[in-house]
Amino acid sequence: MLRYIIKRLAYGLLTIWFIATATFFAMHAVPGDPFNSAKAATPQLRENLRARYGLDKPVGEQYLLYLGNMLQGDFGISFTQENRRVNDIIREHFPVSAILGVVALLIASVGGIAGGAVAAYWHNRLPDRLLMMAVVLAISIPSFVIAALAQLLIVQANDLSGRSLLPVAGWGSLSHLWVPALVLGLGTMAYLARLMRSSMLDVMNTDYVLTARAKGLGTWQIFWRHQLRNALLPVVTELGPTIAAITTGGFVVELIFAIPGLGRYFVQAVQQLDYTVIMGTTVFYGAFLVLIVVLVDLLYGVIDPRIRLHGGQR
Amino acid sequence: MRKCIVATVVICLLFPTFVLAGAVNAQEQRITLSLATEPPSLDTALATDQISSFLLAHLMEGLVQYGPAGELVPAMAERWEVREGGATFWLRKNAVWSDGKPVTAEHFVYAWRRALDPATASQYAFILFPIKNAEAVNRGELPVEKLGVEALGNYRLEVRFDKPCPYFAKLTAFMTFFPARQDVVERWGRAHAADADKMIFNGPFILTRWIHGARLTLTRNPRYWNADAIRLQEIDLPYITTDPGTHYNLYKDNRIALAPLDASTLSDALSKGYETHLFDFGTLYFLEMNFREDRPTRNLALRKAIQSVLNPSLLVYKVLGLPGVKPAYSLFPSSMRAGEGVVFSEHYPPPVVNYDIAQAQRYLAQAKRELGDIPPLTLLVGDSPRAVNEAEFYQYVLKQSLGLETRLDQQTFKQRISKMRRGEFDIAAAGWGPDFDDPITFGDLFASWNENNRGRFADDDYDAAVRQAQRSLDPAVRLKAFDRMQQIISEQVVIIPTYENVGLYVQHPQLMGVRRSIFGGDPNYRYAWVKP
Amino acid sequence: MAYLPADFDRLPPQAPEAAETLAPSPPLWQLLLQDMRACLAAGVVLLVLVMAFIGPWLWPQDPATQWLSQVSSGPSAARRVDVVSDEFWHGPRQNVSALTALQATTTQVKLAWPDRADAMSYRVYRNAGGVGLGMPLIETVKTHYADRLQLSEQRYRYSVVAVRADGSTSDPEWIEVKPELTLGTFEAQLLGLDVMDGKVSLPSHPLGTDALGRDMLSRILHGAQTSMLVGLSAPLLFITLGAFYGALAGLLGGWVDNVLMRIADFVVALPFLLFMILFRVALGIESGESGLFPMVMAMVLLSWPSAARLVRGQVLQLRESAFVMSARLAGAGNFYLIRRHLLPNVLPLLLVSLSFAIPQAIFTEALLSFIGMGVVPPTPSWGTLCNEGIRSMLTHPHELIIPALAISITVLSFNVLGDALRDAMDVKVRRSLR
Amino acid sequence: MSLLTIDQLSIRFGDVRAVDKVSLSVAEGEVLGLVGESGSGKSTLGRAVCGLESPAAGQIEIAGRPLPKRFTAATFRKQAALVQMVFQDAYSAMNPRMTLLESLCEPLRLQGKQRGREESLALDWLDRIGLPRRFATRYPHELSGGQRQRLGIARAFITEPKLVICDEPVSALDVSVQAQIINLLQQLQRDTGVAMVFIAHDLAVVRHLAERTAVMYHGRIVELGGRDLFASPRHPYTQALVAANPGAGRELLESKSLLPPAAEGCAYRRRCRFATEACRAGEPLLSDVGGQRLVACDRLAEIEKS
Repeated sequence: MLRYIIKRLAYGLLTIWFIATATFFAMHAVPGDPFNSAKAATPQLRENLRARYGLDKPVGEQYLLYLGNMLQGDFGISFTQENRRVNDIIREHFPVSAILGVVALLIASVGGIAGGAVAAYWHNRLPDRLLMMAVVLAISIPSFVIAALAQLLIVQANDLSGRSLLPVAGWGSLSHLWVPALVLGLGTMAYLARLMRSSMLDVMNTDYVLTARAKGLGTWQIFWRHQLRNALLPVVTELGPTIAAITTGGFVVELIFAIPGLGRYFVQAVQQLDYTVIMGTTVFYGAFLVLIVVLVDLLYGVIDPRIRLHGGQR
Repeated sequence: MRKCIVATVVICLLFPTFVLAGAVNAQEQRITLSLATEPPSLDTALATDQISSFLLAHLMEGLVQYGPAGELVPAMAERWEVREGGATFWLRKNAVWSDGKPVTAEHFVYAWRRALDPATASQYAFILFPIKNAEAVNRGELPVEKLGVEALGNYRLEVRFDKPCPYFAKLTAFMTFFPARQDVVERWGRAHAADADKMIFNGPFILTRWIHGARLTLTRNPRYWNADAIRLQEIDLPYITTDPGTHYNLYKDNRIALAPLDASTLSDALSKGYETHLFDFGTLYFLEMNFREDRPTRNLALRKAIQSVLNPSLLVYKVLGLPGVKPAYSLFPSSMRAGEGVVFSEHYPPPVVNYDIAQAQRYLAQAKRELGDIPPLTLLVGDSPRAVNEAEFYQYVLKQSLGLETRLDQQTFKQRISKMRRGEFDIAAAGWGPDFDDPITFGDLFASWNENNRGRFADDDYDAAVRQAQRSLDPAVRLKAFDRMQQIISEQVVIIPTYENVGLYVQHPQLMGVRRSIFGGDPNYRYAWVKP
Repeated sequence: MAYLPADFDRLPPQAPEAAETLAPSPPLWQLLLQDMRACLAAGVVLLVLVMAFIGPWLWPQDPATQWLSQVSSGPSAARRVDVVSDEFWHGPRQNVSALTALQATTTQVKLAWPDRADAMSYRVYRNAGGVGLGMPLIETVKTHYADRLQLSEQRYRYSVVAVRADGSTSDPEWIEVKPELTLGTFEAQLLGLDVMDGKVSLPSHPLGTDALGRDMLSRILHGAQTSMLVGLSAPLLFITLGAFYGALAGLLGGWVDNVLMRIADFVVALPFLLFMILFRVALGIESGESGLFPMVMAMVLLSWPSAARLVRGQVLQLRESAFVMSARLAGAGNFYLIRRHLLPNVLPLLLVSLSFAIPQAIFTEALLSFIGMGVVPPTPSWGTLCNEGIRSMLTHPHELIIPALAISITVLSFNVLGDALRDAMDVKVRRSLR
Repeated sequence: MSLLTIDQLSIRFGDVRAVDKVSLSVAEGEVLGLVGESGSGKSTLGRAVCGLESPAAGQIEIAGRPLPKRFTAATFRKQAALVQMVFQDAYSAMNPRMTLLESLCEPLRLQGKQRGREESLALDWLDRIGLPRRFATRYPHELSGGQRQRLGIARAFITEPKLVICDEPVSALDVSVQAQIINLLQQLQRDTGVAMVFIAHDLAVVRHLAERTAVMYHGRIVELGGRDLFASPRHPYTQALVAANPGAGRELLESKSLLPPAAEGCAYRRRCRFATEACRAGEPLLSDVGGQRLVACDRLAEIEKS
């Protein structure tokens, strides 16, 4: 088991290296240069700036320097916010994205699993039909439209009720969190509901559930003891990609709801060609996702003992 | 790291009512506002953008500042004198920093030297260039000590010029001219002004909280020399977003006291019966022509043809559709003043252009005789929604009226500027806001030596006019020079002015005394208060 | 249980196992036809595709023509309207005794009012049905004003307020005006319309117009072309590419397979949207390009591994399967094996992943266009139409709702079709396992 | 003369010796049974004869020609006329996307036999294996397991090979169906005179079909004999197999049946009730004990004495 973990982690590191390299070269292929602003700096000044950020060195040397710094956990200094380190930027903005993401994931998981279970339980009856219709709708409307409509809805609701039921945008309290998290998690919730439903249907027809039923166990007992746990397995496998989708997909929601997360910061950095922030953020996210995938693998082992055996042999 | 997470979590979970405070609070004299983006830096030497300028206008104070009618009023300097060869500023003795130390002339000398020091790499260094030796210092050819500025004792500042600069006092209201404390700057080094606790203030407010990307809070500075005139206790900025719809929704929700409007939010605001306000930014938008050798736009007939079909009034009234936005016909915005109380356009109205498609087609035929076939023109534009709309309008008009093909090159801000600088365009959509209150801030743009003259227009007559306006202290001579500039610009079709932008906004009815100003940070809440 | 040799002899050698015989299952397309949803979805998909490619001929309005006098208008019929002068107005020849509209067209509404002795200046407001004075148009010292600001055929109430020297204002004097739809002379000239008896014909706009007065129906149709082009070409490309890659890895096996799949794993680990944006920026857009190519390229570069993994897994499984061995024993060559055994077994799976990749690609296009990283105007795409529409969501909801509906319905159909396809294949598999 | 000669064949999967120094021969038209528990290497041996496994050492000769070390598409084609195989899992042995007719014609087409008459021949074979002709256009998943295996048999026999390897062809089927398939195989073998290696763990089936039977344990042949092998097993392992239950070779009812084979000496010694220290010494060789019987047990004489 330990060997397996070590191997996975080593492979993860290799992946992070690849992400860093891809980012570096993608960034250096971008036309233009980050030191342009409306008010022209003199050519000498721009040379000064290039020297300060090491952009005057040959690409190979820049690459090695960049990898070296990254190994020490240093992503450099922002090009546009000249006095801020990229590490600080990530440190400050990532927790926001993370909180939003975790709440979105929670809403999505609870909603999706419950919805899927309900749909499976009343298979092919009204609740199932309705839920599945909602699911298909949720995955067919672009997230930015949903976000904009949700915001509009809050405004209308506040307007009608004459008080502030929910804040329209911003960040800082629990009440700011619910709607953006719901919007962010909606797609995942729909996806999980679908997955859970089919997985539940499969489990419901297995011999052990039928046996349990024959033994006279109650519906709920069967659900908790047998169905849920086993039906959750395929859902857990999807957790990695889901977290990836939620963390990186958050920027539309962050943009529209004015949430100071890392995703929004990234889009902004791209627009301003802030090399160091773009590279730092991408590598950070990449590493984060790789870690999540490894963790999910291990978690899967905990839930399903068969995998643990299998993993140990690898 | 842990501190930040804890802080975020705490704010998130423990104080749900804290942020939900309303837009204004008369009892506590507190207002809540929003920002489009976070300030990249609050270091006066490095700041370049509107947001920083707005914040610094409340946190810091220069030698002079603009009064309610746009006149210059004393600030750190009690009085001043601008001569042909230099200027003298007499500082007030009751001004102190937020830590209680007095503001002295040495702080200005240090700040200006620092801004010009090549190691600082300030992008606004050029605004200090009227000072003697400034350019050489900035190029690294002279040590900073050679800069033509000197502290005579604690309260007198002497400035020497390279050449006469009649508008120098106006310049000193700009943020790059604000004072700086060597001890504070050096203590924090690169982290200076990156956090609320890593800077020091001499303005009416101090920055008490800066949660990056999320929130800034300004609190009244009791040590400000004119603190009695400041009535607001706190300006809270807990919302940062670029989405204009969000700002408006926040206003509607009574979360913020002032919100900008765009075409779509305007009509909603009107249907709600909100009082809408207009503010003339004095910003000019225009299409810049490329005069480089290999460009078809070097041909005058082609430029004339384009000029004759791009009717600004169609753009302004039909496409932009915002009240107050004016079609532009001159290099100088219609409200631009050329001296105390002198509105330039009232003395010298903009040149008249005849918008006529038939005439344009004749020009085009001439251009084709001179150039042969005209390749598709590259139209370099920004990527904001409005810029895209405008660009599509230009493209359509040129195609429809002249059969001229244009290619839209839509670029993010930085890339657009970079392409403009390298001359990779035929026509570029650009805008220019005045840095200080004198037409020369627009006029010298197209001088052959100006780095920002990206079309590389070069004309001896024009250069002569610019020099005259820069050096002469006689208002009449300067007015004439400016008129020559606007005539040349129009005759040569150096740019095609399109519109003068205005800001439309809604403001909380209880919020009083907000000053909108083109220069020195806008909007200005220094003298604002909340009516009970 | 044991049996004796005699047990075998007693049975006839060719006894058909009647009880085990199954009814033949219908082919895939018949299963799909039985599924109502699938039929409907396939119909919609077909309709969208057909409309995307022949729609522009059926509705031949140019999506670029800007009917600037009908900006953001709702559905309208074809009609003839007057052409009026759009020259700058220098005021009335005679003074008026009350607030008067001397001309009320959508080109100009010419207002004049009597001078008031105590007035320093006048503020003119326009109200289009809301509360209060409405939109401030101008503050002027003159006693006339020509309003030209995006006028449409609706009732306006103009109010004029006199501002006194001390800053106080008079009670508003107001007038109601309903301007008549006209075209300015310059605009008529620009559109190249034939003027007969001072009138020109305007075409109909069944879905209204957008913020630049362009026909929504034709924008949607042309946008469908872009969205479908991205939505179809990117998945087709990356699935084909991935399939070849995966097949190569699976067939070659050994260390080649190992290396190839490691590379695929790397690409999978890249955060998709971040890299879409990054590649889109890195590939850049030169002037005049629509931005389709970088987007498709980025999508292909990032999306191929899923198909590669799928195909490789299948190939590995198939390669070891008994029927491939049996064919090998029967003398099948590599090419024959791929053509007759591997491809037919992998293609249906690829078809299913394609039917799910298409809506995903349409979404990605829309999302990127929405944040301004997608196709470049004037090329319309559903994403850019949404992006434009969201700005006027509050005032002209049709500009958002129509393209959003187009996206949703198309994506929905593709999803339903994919589901049905998968279910139908499942049915075949299930039946075989029974 | 013998059609198939296997000489000192060894096959390894990594460290595992799946087949270890096996020598065998099959005469033309002869049916050889190959029995043993799961993992004894009998299937591997069968697959090696078809060229599906590459041997680590030793040689296989069919009709006097040695098999090449590495198989390519060309060698498979050459081999196809000589050897065919009936697979255990009849379902996976059919391409799910080919009709019965296509599946049946495939070997003919690939070998270019009966050009132009492939379909009529295939239809004839449908009759021969007892499937209605109307099934010709059906797909494998529309057939029952028995029907599928009939088809698998037809595919193997249709090109008239000299040797057919039947790799546990009935072990996945219901008992009632098993008998029918066995009968079909026997019938076809008699009709065509093909030689057959019949691999099974079910002794009853083998006893019914095979003229000679080889018993494998841990990659080696421990006993080889004619039809009398089941009546008088001589190797302790064969004895155990027969005693256990002819129908349940898979799980020998032997108290020590779960013990793994020994790494050195006689591999069976841990389970052998006659085992002594002497069995540790060397690997017993297959030796002729008379009556056309070969047994690999060093202590055979002592055991049988007691």
